[in-house]
Amino acid sequence: MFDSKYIIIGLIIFVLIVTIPISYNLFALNKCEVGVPELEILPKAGDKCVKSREYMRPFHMDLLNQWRDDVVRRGDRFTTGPDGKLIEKSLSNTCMDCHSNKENFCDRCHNYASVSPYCWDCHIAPTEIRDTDLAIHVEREEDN
Amino acid sequence: MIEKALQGGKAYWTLVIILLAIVGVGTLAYLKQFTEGLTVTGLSRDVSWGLYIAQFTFMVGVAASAVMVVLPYYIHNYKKFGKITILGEFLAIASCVMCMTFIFVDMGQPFRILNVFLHPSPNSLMFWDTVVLFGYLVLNLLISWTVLGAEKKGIAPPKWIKPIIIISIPWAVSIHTVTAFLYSGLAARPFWMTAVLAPRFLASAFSAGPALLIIFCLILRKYTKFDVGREPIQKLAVIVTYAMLINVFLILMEVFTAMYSGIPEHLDHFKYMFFGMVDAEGILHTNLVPWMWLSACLGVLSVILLVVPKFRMKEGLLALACIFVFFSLWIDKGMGMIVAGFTPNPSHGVFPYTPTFIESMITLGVWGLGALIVTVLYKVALTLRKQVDTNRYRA
Amino acid sequence: MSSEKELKAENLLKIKHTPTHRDWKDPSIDFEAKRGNWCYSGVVKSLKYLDLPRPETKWAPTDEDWQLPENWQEIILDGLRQRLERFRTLRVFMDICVRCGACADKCHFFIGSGDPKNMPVLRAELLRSIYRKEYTLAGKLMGKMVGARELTLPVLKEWFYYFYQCTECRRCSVYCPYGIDTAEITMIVRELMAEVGISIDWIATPISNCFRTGNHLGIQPHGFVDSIEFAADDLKEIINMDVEVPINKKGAEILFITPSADYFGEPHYFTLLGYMMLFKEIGLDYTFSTYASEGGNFGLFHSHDMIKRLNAKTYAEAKRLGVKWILGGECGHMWRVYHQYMCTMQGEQGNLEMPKSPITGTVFENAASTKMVHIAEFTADLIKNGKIKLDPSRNDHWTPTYHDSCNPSRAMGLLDEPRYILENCCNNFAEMPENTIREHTFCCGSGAGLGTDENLEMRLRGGLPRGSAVRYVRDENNVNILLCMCAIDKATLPALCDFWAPPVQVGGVHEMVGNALIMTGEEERKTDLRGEPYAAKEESEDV
Amino acid sequence: MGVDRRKFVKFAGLSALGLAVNPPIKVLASEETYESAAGTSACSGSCLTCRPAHPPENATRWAMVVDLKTCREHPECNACIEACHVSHNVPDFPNPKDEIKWIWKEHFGHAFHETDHNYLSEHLKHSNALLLCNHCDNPACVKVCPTNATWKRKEDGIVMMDWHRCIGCRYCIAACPYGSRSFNYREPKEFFAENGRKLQADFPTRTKGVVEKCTLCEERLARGLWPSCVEACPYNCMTLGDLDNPDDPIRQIMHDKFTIRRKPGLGTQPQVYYII
Amino acid sequence: MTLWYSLILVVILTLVGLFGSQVNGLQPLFGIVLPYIALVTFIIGIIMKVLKWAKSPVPFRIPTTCGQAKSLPWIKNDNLESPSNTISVIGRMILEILFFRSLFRNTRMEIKEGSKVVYASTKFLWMAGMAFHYTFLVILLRHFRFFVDPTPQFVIWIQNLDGFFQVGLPIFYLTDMVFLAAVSYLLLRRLADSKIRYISLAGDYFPLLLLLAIGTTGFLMRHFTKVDLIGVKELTVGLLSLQPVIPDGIGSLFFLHLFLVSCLLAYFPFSKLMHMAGVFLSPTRNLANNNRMKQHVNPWNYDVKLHPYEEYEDEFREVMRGAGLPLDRDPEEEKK
Repeated sequence: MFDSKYIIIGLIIFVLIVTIPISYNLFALNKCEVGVPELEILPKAGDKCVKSREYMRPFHMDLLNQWRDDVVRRGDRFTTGPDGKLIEKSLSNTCMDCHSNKENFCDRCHNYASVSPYCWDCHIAPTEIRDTDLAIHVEREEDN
Repeated sequence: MIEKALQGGKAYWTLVIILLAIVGVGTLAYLKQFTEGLTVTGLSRDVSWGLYIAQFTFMVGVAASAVMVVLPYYIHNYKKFGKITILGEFLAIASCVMCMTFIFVDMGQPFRILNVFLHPSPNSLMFWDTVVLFGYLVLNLLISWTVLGAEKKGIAPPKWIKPIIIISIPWAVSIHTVTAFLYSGLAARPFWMTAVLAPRFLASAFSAGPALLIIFCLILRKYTKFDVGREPIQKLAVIVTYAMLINVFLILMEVFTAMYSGIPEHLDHFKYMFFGMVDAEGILHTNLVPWMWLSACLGVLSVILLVVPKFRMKEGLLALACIFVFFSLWIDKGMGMIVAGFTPNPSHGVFPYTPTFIESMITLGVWGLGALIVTVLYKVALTLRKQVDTNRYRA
Repeated sequence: MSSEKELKAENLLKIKHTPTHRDWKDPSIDFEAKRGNWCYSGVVKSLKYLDLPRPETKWAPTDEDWQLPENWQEIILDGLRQRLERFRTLRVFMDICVRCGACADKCHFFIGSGDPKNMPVLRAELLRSIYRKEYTLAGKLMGKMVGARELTLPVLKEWFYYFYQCTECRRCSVYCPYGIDTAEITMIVRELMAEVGISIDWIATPISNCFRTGNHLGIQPHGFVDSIEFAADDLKEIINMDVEVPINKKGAEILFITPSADYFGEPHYFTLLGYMMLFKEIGLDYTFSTYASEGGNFGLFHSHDMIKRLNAKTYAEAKRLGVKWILGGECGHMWRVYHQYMCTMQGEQGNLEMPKSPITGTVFENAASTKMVHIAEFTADLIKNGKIKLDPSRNDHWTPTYHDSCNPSRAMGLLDEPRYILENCCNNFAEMPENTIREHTFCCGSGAGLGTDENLEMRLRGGLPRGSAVRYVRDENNVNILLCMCAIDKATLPALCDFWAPPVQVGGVHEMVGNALIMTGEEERKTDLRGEPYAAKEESEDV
Repeated sequence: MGVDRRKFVKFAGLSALGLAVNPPIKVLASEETYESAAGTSACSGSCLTCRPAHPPENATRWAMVVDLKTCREHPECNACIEACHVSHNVPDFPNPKDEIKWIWKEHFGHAFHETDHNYLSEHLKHSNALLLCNHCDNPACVKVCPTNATWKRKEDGIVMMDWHRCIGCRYCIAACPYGSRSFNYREPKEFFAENGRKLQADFPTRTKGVVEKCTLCEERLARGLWPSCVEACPYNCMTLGDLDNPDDPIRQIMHDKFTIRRKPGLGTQPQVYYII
Repeated sequence: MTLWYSLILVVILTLVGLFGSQVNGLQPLFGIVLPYIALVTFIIGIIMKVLKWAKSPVPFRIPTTCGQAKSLPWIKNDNLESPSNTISVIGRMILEILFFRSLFRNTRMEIKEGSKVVYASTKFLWMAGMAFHYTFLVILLRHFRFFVDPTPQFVIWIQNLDGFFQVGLPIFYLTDMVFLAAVSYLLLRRLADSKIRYISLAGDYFPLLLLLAIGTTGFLMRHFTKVDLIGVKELTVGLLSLQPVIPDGIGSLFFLHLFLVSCLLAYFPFSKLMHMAGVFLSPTRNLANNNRMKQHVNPWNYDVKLHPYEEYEDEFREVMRGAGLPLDRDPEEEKK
């Protein structure tokens, strides 16, 4: 073999770069348990949700987007839930009513999958409410 | 051809690095604005457009002024403008980019800027302004690059470019007209609500732009071997003269209408500009006064220098006149025009506006970007020209 | 050969650069119809003298049967395997081409002929297809689908046709994102063909001449002496001075080697006169050699072995004569060998010294290992140090442009020295368009052993880009002479210029030096080295 | 809309969403309100007792009448402004240039500039006018918006805003002759956090870099609630109604009283009418 | 024809990936076994190929010089185009590898006005090449959010920058657009330019089509058909921490995407994609142009038949004497 010095160093660098994900996962200091984040068991659990879990997992953002346009641009505020009851199309008022813990519900998955929705730039999460039903001190948290 | 911009001497690279540094400073300042919001500017609820939009307005004029060299060269076949035309087109490209950047930094939600195209609103003149400005940039890029490319190859430009050049001429007029419409259609702002605004914009553009071009030509002659010749500069000087005269004439029209009618809603803005105004607390605000008088004086001086042929023929004095024209109009359009439209506000409140340091740095950064683009493009043009010319001249 | 009638510019200019629908993997070529595009096969005498295989076989490209040895495929494939092991270039270039096509319109032969297989990428594919069949799994399994081909006689004939339509100019390599060098591939394929006895006469005979007599033209020692003396006589008539030229002089400080065409060919000859004047003026202690009377090395166009066989003479002669270092004249491929091959092939030369100009004292550190300096470097150094006086107005009747020869520009990087010399020797120098000079320079279309008459059509086609550039400066700047530093250029460009850009003449850089050189104690000269009267001395108007 | 409203009335009974009503202010002021309302001449339907519990359904042209006469009798009262700004999470930035206001008081002479003169009646001269978005019939802001982030609702004439779409170009601010629009020069949530002000959970804040203004509490109207300001005013100075409906109480008021509008000459057709 | 071969192959692979992963019990094959095989093939394949290249020496120093060489001290050496030392070579290689310097030089030849050969500046291939390679890199880095847990900060920065313009939800990434556009351009260019179409092989279309398929499935997954991201991440992190699992309910599109990526990885070492490694090893670019300065050694240099001066003089002695040339050995002198 010729120019072995350069070529072997080059190949080692190549292998190291390609296997970064593996070594990161195996040796990273802040190694986490492998597996899905556990989602909060809802206090008001039930089958009241507007859509099924299978639909919601991948498509909830589409639904919220749709709701947003319905409400803001078309003034179309209500829909019917699976049990035939009237549901207001509202993230803060409807979804977060059941899924009241943003950290344990939204953030866990979003953080795991590194998704940073900008909903919370404006909308107020129930976790921002403390002590009183109506209003709270909002602590500036990383909204992204 | 752009590779020519990557080969240059020490002076060139020094200039490029200085300009990059300026752009860098502007970028840092913008990052601050980006994280903290437009509160870092001097803008307020009452004066909601300021330096950025004013500079944008001024630069649209500079961009449009390219037509003053394109038209004689391509349509009237005035061959003496051969060397200057490409400089004018490149100046237009840089100005267009500056305009877009000024708009961008003025946005409260820059990430949503594509909404202009995703949710187009043909009622809005801002939508049309975006469209014509973008179109003008594309037209100029296409024309200058094609013509220069053909010249580099030593062949005639392709035939399809001719109609595009012809389109670009009314297009240039349209960008500044639409920009004027941006303001002149607003019932809320009597200062802008004048039919003469678009013509005035064009007149000031056709004097400020070519004045800048003359300054560039003189600088290029001094520091590079590129000489456009005396005659085209004089021709441009005549254009500057007439455009400036028309501009002064139109301003006087405005002053007359406001003064003679005496309608406070029209008059107050002129008062604020030239004499200052008292706010609710009784404090006199004269932010614009020195600037506007300076602008007026420079304007008058420049007219004297330009109108008398003996002065105009002397290139030193011509350069001075051009600098006067440019600064006079820059103050007029780039400071007075927009801010005075907002002061006093529709409720006749006086809330003066002064650009902040951050705002000025961002503005400087955008100017730096424009200067960088001009430098790089002129470098390309000059290098290619030199290659074509040295052959021609040495034989 | 094509008839005179066909070789008209308007006929040659009917070029279509859009390939026909025929798949490139079809190798068939109608040699009869393509006369004027290929070269004749090597003659017995030359092949025999060089101990090349199959010397007695008389075959012509138009023959159906090329009388190859029975195991010719085996020989070639063995040879290919061996070379894959010897040349990383070959190995890498076979594997990494992405067929982006950047090289396609960079080849002068493609520009001039429109023959798609003259695109460098396809020229390489001609070999790569065989490589795929033999050395890649996909090629073995899927064959034509992945661009693999069997090595058949038509393929070999195709090789012969197209690899003798490559002048190894390396222009494609400049644009290739991976630096794939078609010259390298051409050299290997020509070697492989030589192993089964396929060579062309225009290469084999000069090699054999050079091996025997020391120069390509086959000039024997006394002929060499005669021609140098003849040149000295000529020079006396022009400058009215005696010029003494040492030959085979032991103990001289410098051995001077230049292509043999300089002694005989025109316009090379005027360059030789230029050297002789220059050396006399500065009083250089140098010598010519009859044994190493050739700078050029046609071995480069044949095989690595041949390069070495011919090149060995340079150092051997330097050692025998006891010189300190070697000075090389104007030539193209000669310098590719001296610059890129000689020192590696022949090893370090302990007996030679670090080249140092005896006139200016400049040490040529860039030649520290080979101990061989280019005449342009040497002369530029003289001018820079003010050791010679030049009167550029003596070249005012010339408006020169400069043609970078492929090898000094793309294999050596010798670009500014000749320009520096010319700017000091001429007032009217003008450059050709930038995409045709320096590293972008176009080949004369006749290099790499293709400068013969039987393939004149292809030469003229290949010369189109260069001819077009010359015509451009002729029309724009009134250029009337094309200067170059390559013996092959000087031999072939006159025909090219006559065809594409008449009446532009061809000359050498040192011809201009000779014209402009003010010699100590000189008398007024009436004419330049060509016998052309000088331009009127009065202030001529600048055009 | 109508269908929604009916849906909502049923819905509101079922859900706990009635909390959106802002009770404290109302409770404090209720008695006084009753008296002062009774103090005015013939009841025009704009008093608490006469005002129906819910705004009319299927309104096609909302309009507001502001009774400045009554309003200026209580210069210290800012109940409407507070109610509005609390329920919409409008921050009160200290620096006036960052100011955001949906409904505010302005000197009468400024608000009605064209009617100002040196000998204006004393009580007008030193009074303030209550200003808010005029929800013009021919809104200048809508015309200029390059992204349709603000638009006039065909159903009921409200000039609406989509804060998800606004790019913050502030063209609408330049175009509005009434100064009704504010721009978020700063991040509002940061302000709330820094100042310890309470956030209303069922209404979003805005993000920095968007324009905002009064939306006539369209979110409340949809739920069958009067706008915060209307509801909060202890003196019933504000009356909201459907101008297209001849039976709507607002028509009666308009019929009975002389009303003026701000800058009528500009042709924007503002839909806030003032009794002076 | 070659295009059709490649297209059919990609379609077959797509069908295999789409339906194969739905067959009961085959999910571990598509989700675990094939990806591991592909990754190992990729790494080992590249190493083997490079070692094979390395086994051949570089006998001669043959850099292509694209600028003035280092010669006299007062002549400016273009050290990036004609490097004379290692540092300059590294500079040249950086320009070549990171900025595609040689391709940047590209021109387009045209014959105009009868016989004028002219050269148009053409940067489209360079631009598309740069756009393709760099967006591919960014997309790969963005995928780290699926590869490792927790997601490194730099990935989040890249995401934020890439999704700067908030269009769509999930936000459209600029690089996705540019990537698909660049690959499409490279493919269309092969079809539209008759010269390039002529030289194109199945091996040229196949990777482009495969990349297009990979990009499209990724894009579809993000914006249209959607998959369960949590499941996806569970699977990929499992793979890359060597504890593979197959969670339930991941959409089949993901398995297709993964399968196509595996195909690309496995195909890589046996294809022209090896230019990734080859660009480092090209002797016309990675050698210094210091041929006359420094000795370069050819490891297999062997002796050849020469024609030494002695033989030469023997052959030409008479004529040399006749011409008055000095002789090394003169038998007549010796006789005397």
